[in-house]
Amino acid sequence: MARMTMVQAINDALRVAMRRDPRVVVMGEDVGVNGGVFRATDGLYKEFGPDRVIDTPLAEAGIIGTAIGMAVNGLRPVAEIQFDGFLAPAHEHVVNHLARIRWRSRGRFTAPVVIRIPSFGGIRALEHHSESIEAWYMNNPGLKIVVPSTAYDAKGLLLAAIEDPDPVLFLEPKRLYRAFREEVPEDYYTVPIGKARVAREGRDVSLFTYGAMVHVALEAAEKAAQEGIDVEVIDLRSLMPLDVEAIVASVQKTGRVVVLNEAPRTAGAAAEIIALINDKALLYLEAPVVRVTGFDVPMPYLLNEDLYLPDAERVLEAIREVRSY
Amino acid sequence: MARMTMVQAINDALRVAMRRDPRVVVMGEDVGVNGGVFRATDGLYKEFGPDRVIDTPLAEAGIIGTAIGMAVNGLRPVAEIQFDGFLAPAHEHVVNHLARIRWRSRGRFTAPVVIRIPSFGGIRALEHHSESIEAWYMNNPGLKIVVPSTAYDAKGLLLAAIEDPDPVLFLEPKRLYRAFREEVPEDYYTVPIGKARVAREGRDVSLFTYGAMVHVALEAAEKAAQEGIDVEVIDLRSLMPLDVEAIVASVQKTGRVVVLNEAPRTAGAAAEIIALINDKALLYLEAPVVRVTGFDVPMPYLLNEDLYLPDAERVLEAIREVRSY
Amino acid sequence: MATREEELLAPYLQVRSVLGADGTPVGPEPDLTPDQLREIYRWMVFLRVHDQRLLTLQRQGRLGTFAPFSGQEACQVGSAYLLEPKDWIFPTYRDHGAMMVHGLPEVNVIRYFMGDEWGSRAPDGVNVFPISIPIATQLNHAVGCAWASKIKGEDAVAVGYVGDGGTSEGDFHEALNFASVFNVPAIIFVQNNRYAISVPLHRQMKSRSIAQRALAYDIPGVRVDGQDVLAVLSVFREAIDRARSGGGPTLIEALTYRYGPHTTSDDPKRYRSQEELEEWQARDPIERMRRYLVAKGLWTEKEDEDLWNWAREQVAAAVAEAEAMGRPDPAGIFDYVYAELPWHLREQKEKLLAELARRQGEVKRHG
Amino acid sequence: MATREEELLAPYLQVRSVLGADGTPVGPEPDLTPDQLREIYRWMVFLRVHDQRLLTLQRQGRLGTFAPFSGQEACQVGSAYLLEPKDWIFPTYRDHGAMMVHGLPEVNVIRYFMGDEWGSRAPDGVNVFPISIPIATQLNHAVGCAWASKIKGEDAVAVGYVGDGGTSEGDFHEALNFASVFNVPAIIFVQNNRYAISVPLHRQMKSRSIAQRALAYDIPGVRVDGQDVLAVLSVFREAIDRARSGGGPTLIEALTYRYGPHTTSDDPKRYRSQEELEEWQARDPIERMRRYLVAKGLWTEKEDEDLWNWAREQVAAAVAEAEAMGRPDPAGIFDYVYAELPWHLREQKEKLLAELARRQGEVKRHG
Ligand SMILES: Cc1ncc(C[n+]2csc(CCOP(=O)(O)OP(=O)(O)O)c2C)c(N)n1
Ligand SMILES: Cc1ncc(C[n+]2csc(CCOP(=O)(O)OP(=O)(O)O)c2C)c(N)n1
Ligand SMILES: [Mg+2]
Ligand SMILES: [Mg+2]
Repeated sequence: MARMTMVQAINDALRVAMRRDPRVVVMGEDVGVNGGVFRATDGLYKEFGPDRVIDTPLAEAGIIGTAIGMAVNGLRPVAEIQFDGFLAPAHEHVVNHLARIRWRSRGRFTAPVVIRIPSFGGIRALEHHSESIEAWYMNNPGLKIVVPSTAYDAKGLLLAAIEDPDPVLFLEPKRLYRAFREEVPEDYYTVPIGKARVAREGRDVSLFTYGAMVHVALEAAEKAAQEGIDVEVIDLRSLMPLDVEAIVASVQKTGRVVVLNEAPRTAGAAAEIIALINDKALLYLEAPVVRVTGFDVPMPYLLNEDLYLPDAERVLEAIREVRSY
Repeated sequence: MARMTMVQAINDALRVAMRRDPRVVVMGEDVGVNGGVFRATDGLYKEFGPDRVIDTPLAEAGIIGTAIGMAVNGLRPVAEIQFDGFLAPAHEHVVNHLARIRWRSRGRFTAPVVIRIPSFGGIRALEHHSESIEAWYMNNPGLKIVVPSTAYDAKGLLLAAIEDPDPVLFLEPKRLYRAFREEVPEDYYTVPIGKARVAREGRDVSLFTYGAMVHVALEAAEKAAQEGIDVEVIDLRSLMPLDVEAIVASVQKTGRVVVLNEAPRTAGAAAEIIALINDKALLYLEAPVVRVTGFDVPMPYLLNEDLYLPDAERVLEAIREVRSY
Repeated sequence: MATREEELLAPYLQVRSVLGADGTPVGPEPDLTPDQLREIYRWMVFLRVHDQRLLTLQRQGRLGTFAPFSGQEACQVGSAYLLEPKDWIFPTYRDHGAMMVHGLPEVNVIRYFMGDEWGSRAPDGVNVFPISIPIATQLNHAVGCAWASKIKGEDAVAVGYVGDGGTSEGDFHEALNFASVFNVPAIIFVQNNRYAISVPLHRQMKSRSIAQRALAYDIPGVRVDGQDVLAVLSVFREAIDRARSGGGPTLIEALTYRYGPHTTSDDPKRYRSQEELEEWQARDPIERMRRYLVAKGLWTEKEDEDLWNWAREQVAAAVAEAEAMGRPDPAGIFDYVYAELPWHLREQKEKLLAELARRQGEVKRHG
Repeated sequence: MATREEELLAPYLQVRSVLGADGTPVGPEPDLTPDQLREIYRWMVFLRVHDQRLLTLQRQGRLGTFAPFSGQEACQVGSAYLLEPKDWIFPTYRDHGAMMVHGLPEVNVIRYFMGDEWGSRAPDGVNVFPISIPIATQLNHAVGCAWASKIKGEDAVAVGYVGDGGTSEGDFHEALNFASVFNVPAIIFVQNNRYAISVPLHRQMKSRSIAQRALAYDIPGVRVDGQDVLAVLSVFREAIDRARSGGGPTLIEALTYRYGPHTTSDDPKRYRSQEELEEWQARDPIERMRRYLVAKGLWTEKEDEDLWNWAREQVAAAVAEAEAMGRPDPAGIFDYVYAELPWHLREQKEKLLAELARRQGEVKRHG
């Protein structure tokens, strides 16, 4: 065990995976000599050389497109897209190919590519560096979508993603990269994709969330506890597939639900969770679900970023609302 | 008045708009000499010439990117993307620019581009020619999203889109292009964006849908009527913004809701409508909302297309379910 | 200045040929055995028959939208004939000729155009990637595939197919640039048939050739008569040798023409003339190769008749086989989305199968 | 053959210069008045001071992530100086120099990097498009804008800025191709500063120059010393004249270098050497222009001192103005999403404003 930040845990996962499986290659803009703009790939170039840690030209369609070709021909590419907003140029390869190669070829070809993306807001970056892009892909079958919220999970989920036979979008909450240190095993382990984690048990209100918002949720839950409200925080960890059992079990227990994420409100992941509760557990609800999300505006530049991002106060408001309904 | 198919009504709208406003230009692959692969731009090249009806190179990012530049510099481009699946290469321009130019420049620059796209399934086409792409954009503020279901609306909504100061994704259900003829006024008129249409009044069940599924819904409603169930069919017409008043009013009336669309199930427009009902009208519900959607699979090739697309039978099942709950 | 530049561009404008319009050699003939020459010819005839038959099937409502390649047989055969099984091809919707030459059974092609995903499933060991409908994307896949060969220390080559129109897509540029920077064993093969649906080449680009775009990447670019199978094959031999021996990528532009519509949804009369079509038909790749073989004493009229009959029988048998397969298993639309069915797809699959059973019941009750 | 190719490429490899490394003319001097020459120099000094000051502000936590352009002043000034107000520029995050030369107030730039969208709002009549962070996309916008001028029968020119790394994006290709096919009055200006963050040019492309990529589109491509403001200005004059008179687009590659980090989040020591930096600093564009002016008798040491002081005052005043503006109005994040607020944004805006009022109340109660 070692105490690691999340970005160190990710770096460690990549190293462990590359040592273990010669098919794993890391590719992307500035991932080699520079070790990635967040240093997620630091040291890998030195250890594994330019054939396995590849500084690519500045072309995201080229990165994801060639990664698909590599994966089809037996490699296990872990492609980094430098920031969330820059997956957009590769969107065609993601939705029209990556997600469909197994399906289209009835299993003859597969493209087990992992796309790692520093994602979401909270670091006061320039425009397009703070986006929530999961909704582009949740309605698009064939991809798995994973968002870790702890260093331990980041490593275990990334290793699970790399060994997964299907393509995985691995959205790393960049705001958490250096937010804390945790005990992380130095050897190989996986955290299963598709299983939520109970980040805090509680009886009164279920709070479903993921990524950096897990920590906001926990903060709000602590405050709520002081008001006598016992909040259960569920870290979804995987948005595709969603862990329906964990969601339903918690709704059955509490009957009151807050869904929290930082994407714009309309038609985001939060809407799907509400729809899922409608499908599977509506009768257990004792109040309408409350959505706490970003606003339906582009992520503001940094002076207004705080206005946009849900904070513990806003979440606490929602907890009170759903509790006192 | 003349009897027109939907594609004729669209063609007519373009002609009327171009005659009325010299800033309107039509551009895209095969829209000129060929009149568009569906003939939506037939005759325009002849009437308006190559400077206003532009056959572009085969490059969607180029089409949408240059349309943005044109719009910023005072034109009103109506860009055709040949099929739904081919907006993907232009995704970056849509989400990172088109949707944000007004916002980013605090109103100094605007990009009133209309993107017309023959959309959705039902014509037994090749892969990527039958996609539902609205979910890529509903979580992405700054765009309006319009889907007509009648020839009258197609013309009126398209004219409204062209005069709208904001960018509009205009998703044309290609399956309806020649499915019927209707009376359509030959002169200029608009149908407001953001207002739903009651396609059929009813007391027992509300059915929210859009596009080609409106006709499937109406067919199911007729069948339901024979079983004594009076279904209200609401044609949403605009997915962004949604007509919350029309949705809430109908839910208040019936208390029972089916949401129907042909996109994959998870995190599609249907989920947002359920979430909206949760937000605004949950207490009126007498049963969980039933979602009728496509499956969470890529749109199958043509021999399996019918398995995928909701039909009246499947919708009727849902009506019965929500009614007898 | 313009003339000097033209002179300098000449290598990218000159068109490599082996056969003249009448089939007599005008350039160095590739080193091929008589059996190979005959096999090449046989492939072209087979593809022509296949293509015409599928066009008819489509008109009869037995296929979905179909993209014919008649006129482009020399490109289809010349590009794939020399590949080894370990090599890969990444085709467009108009390259089912090359796909078959590289080992895809004809029945797959027919099932594909009937609308069955199974058609995209190459048999194990056949390195034929599924058709890519999104234009030019497959070039990046080809480059990635070739790159993987290189990284793994293998010498397999990958061919990416694209049309003249497809060269306008950003993917064309990104693929060529990656291929150039990483010096991968990829061949980018442009069938310049002068139209992207209705858009003629001069509206697609202002450059004088597609081959000259190689200059932007400092990689070899060649232009070849795409109606001359031996010429196509010759430039491919060079490109394959170069790729296999570590020499990196090649851009090949073949000048060709599709006789038929873009797809069965298209009406080419709206944008091109009958005369133009006839000019191209006068340089038919099959006829030229036939004359060449006859002149060489390698082919007789009788053999020719037999060949066309054989081809018709082959195609008829494949059509019968494809049609006998019936409808695809409905479960297939769920089973390959992921390696394992997640809960929501399991639910959806069960629901559909129950619905189908119920409906079939209904039908039975009615019948 | 290689020689012929070299000859073909030669015009695309030659670097146009006006000033030698020490500021003495080595090529034809552009036709400029002494006042213009001094103004050009003044701009470069102002930009250097601005840039260094903003870097410091960022280190002090008074700005967000900042992208400095020091070292590239000749490109910034030379590319924008000759433009008329009707002309347009489409900049990257490193072109706020050119943005100011073309009329954007410095206070906008500072507010932009402080993190206020208002900074992207050019004053009415100033045709400076907001900074495009997504690499190379703005080239298509520039081409579309230029194309609109042409369609409207106006003679405004549009300049699209991009870096060496940005030439690898598909947008670069699509923009150049559209510009070429529609012969629009656009200038694509590549500041080749040899790195895309950490990635050196030879990992970005294998071609010998960026200018040679013009060959793929049959448009003029020129290479210029980007540390020589008079050279940059000269090639721009030609390109602007060509564009304005209907002659179509030009691709310009300027060889330049950024002295500082990619952005304030970057550590250039990880990927480039101090020696390399110093080599480039020895050819500093400002110093070269100063020597030229002094040699021409147009400039004195005293004037120089005054200029640097003046620039410092200008920048200090702009910083003060920007900082006095306080936080942006929260309503702004809602009000410009659409021309009119739809119901859901009205609701969200009201909710936020109520929350802010309440929280401010809380704060007051605590205070
Ligand atoms: C990304 C994308 N955009 C548009 C289309 C629609 N489309 C299909 S084929 C075609 C023309 C292709 O022309 P070309 O590349 O010359 O190939 P050809 O059909 O002539 O073989 C177009 C526009 C598509 N399939 N993919
Ligand atoms: C589409 C896209 N991908 C990635 C990035 C992240 N990024 C910002 S600047 C940069 C390097 C740009 O290099 P270059 O084009 O040479 O311009 P320079 O910064 O040297 O001026 C990268 C990769 C981005 N902004 N946009
Ligand atoms: Mg073509
Ligand atoms: Mg650079």
